[in-house]
Amino acid sequence: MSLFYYTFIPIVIAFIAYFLNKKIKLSLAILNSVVFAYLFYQISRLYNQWNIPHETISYYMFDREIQLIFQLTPLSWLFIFMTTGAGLLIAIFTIKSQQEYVLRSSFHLNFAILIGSILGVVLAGDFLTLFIFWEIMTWSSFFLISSGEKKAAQKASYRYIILSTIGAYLMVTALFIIYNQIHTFGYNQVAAHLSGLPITESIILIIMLAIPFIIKAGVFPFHVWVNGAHSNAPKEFSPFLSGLMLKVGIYGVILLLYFVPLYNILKESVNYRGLPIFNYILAIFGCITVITGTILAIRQEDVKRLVAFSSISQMGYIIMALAISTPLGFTGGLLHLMNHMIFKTTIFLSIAAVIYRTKTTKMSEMGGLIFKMPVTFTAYLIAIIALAGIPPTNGFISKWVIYQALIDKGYIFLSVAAFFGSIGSFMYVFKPLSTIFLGQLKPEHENIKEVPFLMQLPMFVLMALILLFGILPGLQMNLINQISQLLNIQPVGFTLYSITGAFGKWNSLVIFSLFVGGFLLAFIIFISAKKSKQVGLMDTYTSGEYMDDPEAYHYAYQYFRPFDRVFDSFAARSLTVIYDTFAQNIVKLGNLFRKSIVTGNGQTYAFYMVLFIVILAFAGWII
Amino acid sequence: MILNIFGFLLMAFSAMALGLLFIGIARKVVARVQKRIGPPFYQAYLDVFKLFTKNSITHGFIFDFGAIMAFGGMITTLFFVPVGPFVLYGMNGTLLLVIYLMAVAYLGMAMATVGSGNPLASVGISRALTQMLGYELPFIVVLLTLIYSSNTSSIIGIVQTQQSGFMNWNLINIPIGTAIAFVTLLGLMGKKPFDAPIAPSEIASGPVVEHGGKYLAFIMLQHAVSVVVKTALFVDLFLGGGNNIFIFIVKMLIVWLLVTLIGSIFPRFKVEEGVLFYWRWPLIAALLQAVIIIF
Amino acid sequence: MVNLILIIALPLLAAFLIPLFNYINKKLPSIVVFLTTAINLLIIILNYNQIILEPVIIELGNWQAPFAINIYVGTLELISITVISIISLIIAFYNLNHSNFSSESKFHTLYSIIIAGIYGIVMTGDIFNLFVFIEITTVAAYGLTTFNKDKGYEAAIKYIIIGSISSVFLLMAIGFTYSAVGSLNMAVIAAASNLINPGLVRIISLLFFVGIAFEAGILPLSIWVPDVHSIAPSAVSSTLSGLVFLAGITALIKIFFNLFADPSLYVFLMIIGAISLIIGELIAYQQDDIKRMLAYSSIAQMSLVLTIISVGTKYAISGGLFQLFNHAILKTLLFLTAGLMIKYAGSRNISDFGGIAKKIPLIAVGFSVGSLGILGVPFFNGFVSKIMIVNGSLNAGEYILTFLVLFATVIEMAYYLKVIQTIFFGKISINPHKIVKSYVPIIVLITVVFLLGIYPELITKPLNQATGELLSRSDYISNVLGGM
Amino acid sequence: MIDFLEKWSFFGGSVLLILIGLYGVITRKNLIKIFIGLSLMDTGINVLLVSLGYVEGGIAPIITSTINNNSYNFVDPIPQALVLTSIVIGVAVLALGLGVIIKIYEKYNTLDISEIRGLRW
Repeated sequence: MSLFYYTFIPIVIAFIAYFLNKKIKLSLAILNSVVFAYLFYQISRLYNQWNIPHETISYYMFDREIQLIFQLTPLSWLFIFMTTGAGLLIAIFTIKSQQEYVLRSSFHLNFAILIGSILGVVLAGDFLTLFIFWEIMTWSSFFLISSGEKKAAQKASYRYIILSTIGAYLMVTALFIIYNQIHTFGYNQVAAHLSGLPITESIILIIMLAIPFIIKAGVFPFHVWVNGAHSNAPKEFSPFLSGLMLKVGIYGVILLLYFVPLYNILKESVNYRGLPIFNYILAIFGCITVITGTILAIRQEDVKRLVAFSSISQMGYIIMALAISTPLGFTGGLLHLMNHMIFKTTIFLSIAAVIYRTKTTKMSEMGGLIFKMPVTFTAYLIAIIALAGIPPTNGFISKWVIYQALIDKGYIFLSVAAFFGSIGSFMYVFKPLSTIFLGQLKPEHENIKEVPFLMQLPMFVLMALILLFGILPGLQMNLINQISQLLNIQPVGFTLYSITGAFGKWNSLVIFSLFVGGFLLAFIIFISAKKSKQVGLMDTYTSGEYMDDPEAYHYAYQYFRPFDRVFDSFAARSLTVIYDTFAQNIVKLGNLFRKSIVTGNGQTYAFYMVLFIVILAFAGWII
Repeated sequence: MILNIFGFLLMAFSAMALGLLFIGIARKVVARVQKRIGPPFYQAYLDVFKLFTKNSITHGFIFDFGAIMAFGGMITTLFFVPVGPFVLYGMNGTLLLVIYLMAVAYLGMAMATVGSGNPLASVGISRALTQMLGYELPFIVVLLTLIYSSNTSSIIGIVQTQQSGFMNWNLINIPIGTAIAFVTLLGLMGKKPFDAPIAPSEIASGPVVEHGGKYLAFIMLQHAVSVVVKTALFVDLFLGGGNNIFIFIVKMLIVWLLVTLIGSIFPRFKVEEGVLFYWRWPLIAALLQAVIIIF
Repeated sequence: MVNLILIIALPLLAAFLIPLFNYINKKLPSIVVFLTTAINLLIIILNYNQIILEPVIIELGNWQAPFAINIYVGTLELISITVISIISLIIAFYNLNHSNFSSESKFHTLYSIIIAGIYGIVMTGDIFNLFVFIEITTVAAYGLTTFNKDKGYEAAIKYIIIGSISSVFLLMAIGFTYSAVGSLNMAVIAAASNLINPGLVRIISLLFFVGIAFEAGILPLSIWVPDVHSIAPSAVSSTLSGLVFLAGITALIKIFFNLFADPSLYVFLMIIGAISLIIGELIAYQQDDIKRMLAYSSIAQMSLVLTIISVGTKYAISGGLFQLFNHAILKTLLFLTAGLMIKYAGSRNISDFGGIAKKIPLIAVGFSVGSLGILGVPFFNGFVSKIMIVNGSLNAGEYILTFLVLFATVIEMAYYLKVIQTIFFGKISINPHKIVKSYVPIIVLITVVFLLGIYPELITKPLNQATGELLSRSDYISNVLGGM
Repeated sequence: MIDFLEKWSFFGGSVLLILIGLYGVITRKNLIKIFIGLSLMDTGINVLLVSLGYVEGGIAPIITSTINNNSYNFVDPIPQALVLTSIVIGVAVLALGLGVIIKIYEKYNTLDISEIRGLRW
C-alpha cells in the first residue's frame, strides 16, 4: 500500500462513515477500531522496509509545481506505529465508554482525521507537507478538545488553537523566507541552506521553525494550553492528547535538532560545555518545564488537570534529554517518549474508566474505589509506578538513561531539576491513588461496578507493555539504534535486557529476579504468620470518637496543603494570567475602536470621509 | 544458583537481625539521654516475635499487599548495597537504582496505610512525601557530585576509590557534601527534627496508626532493614566502606548513634519548615560544592 | 462566440421585464432572474477557452477604440465574471425558495440591476462608464437595503449620504482625467499617463481611490458596510459582500495598475489597507450580531486584499486576487448560512445559536466550512491563498506586512471559532422559530470551496496569466488600441 | 488677469459650491438640509465638469447644414454628455433619498440625523 494512502484512508473513511451514520445505524467506534487495526497491521509489516521509495504528489501553487513528498524512515515508523497503536486502543475503549456521549459521531470523525493527519505529519518528506498535515492535526484536535462535556472545554480549546496558530504562522513565515531563497521545502535542502546562512539569521529562522513544535510539546513558556486542554477534552481523548499529540511536537523537535542537524549548524557559535547555546537554552526550558509541571501538578484538585501537569513535566524530561544532543541523551529521550506514551495513556485511560463510572473528576468527590474497580486500580498503580520511575518498570529505564546522559556531561542544574521532577512525581501520583482508589468509599458509589471488558482490554494491553519493556528494553533499543544510524548518532550498546550507560550498565533481568526474590521472601513470611481478620474501613482508630460519616473520614481535599503553602505565591504569578491579560488588552483596544469609531451617526461617517480625504491630500503632498 | 539463594536468605535475615539490634541500642541510648533506664537492647527482637504471635486485623487486600511491598522492596534494595564485603549484586550504576528502589518500599507502605482508611495515616503519608521532596534534593546533589568526581555510579566503584586510606575518604575529600548528606540522612530516617510524618503526639503515629500484629511486625522489620541499608549506604559513600565486616558494622553503628543522639535532643520541625530548611542551606551549599567540583 | 455584451444586457433587460412577468405569475420573477444568471454562466463558459487565449475587446456601435465605449475582457476580468456568474446563479437559486418578501418583483428587479452593474464595473473599459455602473449598482443596493422594514431606512440613508459624497469625488477624478488626457478610454489614459504631470496623476489616483474604495470595503469610506450588510436580506448581503466588493476591488486594481501605474502610491494603499485590516478585525471580534460580524470581517478581508495587491509584485498580486475570489465564494456561503440560522433561531445574536448544529446540521457545516476557508485551513480554498499571500509578501521583503496579516488572521480566528463553538458545542437553547431548508446552494458552495482547495490550479493558472497581463501595461494598451 | 479670472472663476466657483455642500452635509443635523448639501455638491461637480470642457469662444457642438466641418471652434461635447448622465443619476439618488427620508420620519418621528442611531457599534 502506498504511503500516501495511510494518511488518507482514515480521513476518507471517517467522512463517509460520518455521513452514512444517520442512514445506516453503524457504530463509528467499531468502524474506527477496524480501520485502525487494519492500518496497524499494515504498518507493522512495514518494519525494516526503510528503502521504500519516496512518493510525491505535485501541487500547483504559485507559478510552479510543488512536490509533496512522503517518505518512510525508522523515526517516522516509530511514530506511525505508536499513533495507530494508541488510536486502536482508544477506539476500542470508546466502543463502550461513549454510550451516553452526545457528540459521539463528531468525536469519531475528528479522531480519525487526527490519526490520518498525524500519520501525514510524520510521513512527510518536506516542510510544506509537514505544515499542511500539521494544520489539519491542530484543527481536528481543536474540535476534539472543544467537544468536551464541560463548559470550560471551549475556553481551553480556544487557548490551544490561538497558541498553535501563532506557532504555525511563525513556522510558515520561516518556511517561506527559506522557500524564496531556495525554491524548495525538502528537509535536506532546507538543512543545507540553513547551515550556509549567517549564524544569527539561521538561528532566528530555526527558532521560528521550532516554536510550533515546542508549543505542541507543551514546553515551558508555551505550556499554558496543556492543562486546560487535557482536563476539559473528552475523557477518551485526553489519553491520546497526552500520549501522542505532545509527542508529535517532540517529533518536530527531533527533526530540527537531528535531521536538520542543528548541532552542526550551531557548533561554531557560542557554546556551554560543548553544547551550542541554543540547545542549552532549550534544555533549560525543558528543566523549567519539569519544575513548573511538577509543582503545579501537586497543587491540583482535579485529577485530569493533575495528570495534565504531570504530562508537562514529563515532556520537560524528553526535551531536556534530546536537547543535550549526546547519543545517550537521544536514546533516553526516545525511550522516555515511548514509555511516557505507554504509561500516560494507561493513566488517562484508567482515569477515564473512573470518570465513566463516577461522572466526576474532582478527587475529593471519590474514594475507596479499589474494591469496586480492581482492574482499573491495578492499571493505575502499575502506570504510576512507571511514571514515578520505580524499577522494574519501563519508566525507570528511560529515566536512568536520561540521568546518565545528564550526569555524563555534568549538567548539574538539569540533573537536579530532573530529580526534583522525579521525586515530585511521587507526590502527585500518590494523591489520586490515595484519594480516588484508597480511603473511604463514598455512600453514593456503593453500587459502582468495574468497567466493561472492552474498556479493560486496552488497559490490560498497556499494563503488559509497561512490564514487558521494563524487563526487555532491548526491544525498544533495537528500533532506537536504527533511528540513531539514520541520524548519524553513535548507537548506544545494548542487549535484549541491558543497556550500557555512561557510568554503568543497566541489567533488567537481574533486577527483576532480585525483585521477585525480595517479594517472594516477604510473601512467605507474611503467609507463614497468623491469618488476620478482615474488618471494614470504618472500623479504625478514631481517638475514641464515634464516626459514622465516611465522607468526613476521608482525607482528600488539599492533600499537600503544607507544600502548597510554600508555592502559593509562585502559582499566583502564572503565565496564563500574563497571556490572558495580553489578549484582554487587545480586546479592550478593539472595544475602544468600536465605541469611538462606529458611532452610528451618519454625519460622523461623512465627517470621516472628509477627514480621510484631507489626510490623503496631505500625505500625497508630502511624498 | 543454590549458593545464590542461600546468600540471599542469609543476607536478608542477618540484615533484619542487625537492624533490630540497632533499633534496640538506639532505644537504650535515647533512654539514657533522657535519664531513663530504658528497655534492654534486645527488646526489639522481643517486640517482633510478640507481634507475630498476636492476632491481627486487616482492612482489605491492599493493606496486605502494601505490607508485602514495603518489606519486599526494602529487602530488594538491600541486595544492591554493599554491607562490608557482602554484596549480592554489585552491578554498575547501582547508586541511582538504590535511591529509586527505596521508593518501592515507601510506596508500598503508603498504599497499605492509606488503604486502611484512617485519615491520620493519610496525613502522615502526605507529610512524609512532602518532606521527602525536601531532603532528597540536597542528597541527590551530593550524590551527583560524588558520581561525577569518582566517575562511576556504582557503589562498589565509589568504595574502591576510597580504599587506599583514611585520607581518601569522601569525608575528607568533600567534607561539606558529607555534612549535607548527614543532615539529609536524618530526614531519610525520619529522625527527630524531621519526624513530622509520624509525630505521635499529633497524628497518633501517622502511617502506622492502623498497624497491629503481624503488620506492625512487618513495618518494624522493614524499618530495621532500612536502618541497615541507609547507614550502610552512608558508610559506603563517605566513610570508605570496608572489607572487614566488623569495622564496617562499627562505622555503621557510629553513624547510627550520631543520628540517634541528634534525634533525641532536637524538637520537631513543622513539615513545610523542614522542606524549606533543606532547600535553604543544604541545597545551596550542595549546589555550590557541585559547581566547584565539576568545573 | 457569443457577444459578451449580452451578459450585461440580459440582466438589465430582465430587470425591466420582471414587473410584466409579475402580472402573469408571482413566482415567475425569481425564475426569470435564475434563468438570466444561468444563461450568463453559459455564455461565459462558451467563451472561456477563447478569452483565456487572448483578451476580447468589444467595441460598442462598431466605433474604433478611442472614440466609443468598449468592453475589455482579459484574464482577470474573465475570472471575475466567472466567479460572479457562478455566485449570482447560486444566490438566484437560493432566492427561488427564500425570497418571501411582500414586494417580490421589486426585489428581483433590483437584484437583476445590481448584477448587471457588477458585470459592468468589471468589464468596462471606459472610466465614465465605470462611474455609471457603480452608480447603477449603488442605487440598486440603496433600494435593496430598504427591504428590511425595521432598520433598513436608517442603514439606507447613511449609505446614500456616503455614496453621494464619494460619487462626487469619483466624478471629479473623471473630470480631471478627461481634462488632462482628453479621452475617457482606459487604454488611452494609460498610454498618456506618462505624459501627465505626476502630481496631477497622484491627485487623480487618490480621488479615484476615494470614489471607488467606498464600494470596495476599505474602512474609513466603507463604514456603512456593517449597517447595510447586517440589515439587508441575506441574499443581498451576500451579493454586496461577495460580488460588489469583488467588483470594487477589481476596478481599483484596474485604476492603479492599468491606468496609472505609480508605484509611489502603492505604499499609501498598503498603509490604508493595513490599518483598515487591523481595525476591521478588532471590531469584528466585538460583535454579537452574526451578520455585523461577517460584515466587519468582509471589510478586513477586502483591506487584506488591497494591502497585499499593493505590494505590487507578481506573487503578491496573484495571492491577493485568489484571496479576493475565495472571499467572494466564502462570504456568500457564510451570509447565506448565517441568514438561515437567523431565520431558524429567530435571533441575530451568536449567543442564541447554542447547539444549532444538531437541528440543522448541513447549514451549520456550511457555516463552518466558510469560516474555516477564510481562516485558511488546509484543503479549504483559503489555505492556498493564504500561503500565496504569505509567500508574496515575504518575497517582496515586506516582513511587517506579513506579521500584520498573520496577526489579523489570529484575531479573525478568535471570532469565527467563537461562532463555530457555539453552534456545534454550545448548550442547546433553540426553540425553532421557523423551519429552514436549503440544500443545493450550500452543497454547491461547499463543493466549490473544496474543489479550489484541493485543485488550486483551476484558478492559480489563470491567475498567473492575469497577473502577467496586469503587470504589462503596454500589452493592455496595444490590445485595446491596436497598433496606435 | 481677466483671462485668468475668467478661466478660474468656473473652476473656483464650482469647487466652492462643492465645499459649501460638504460643509452643509457635515454640520447640519436635519436630513433635508443634508440632502440640500448633497445636491449642492452635485451641482458643483456638474459645473466643474462642464467648465473643464469649455473652450474659449467656442460654440455648441451641433453639426448643422451650415456648420459641417471641423474648422469651427467647438466646445468639447463629451463633458456635457457626462453632465447630463450625472444629473440624471443625481436626481435618481436624490429622489430615492427623499423617499427614504419620508419613511424615516414616519418611523422615528424626527429628521435629526444624530438621533437616528439604531445601528451602531
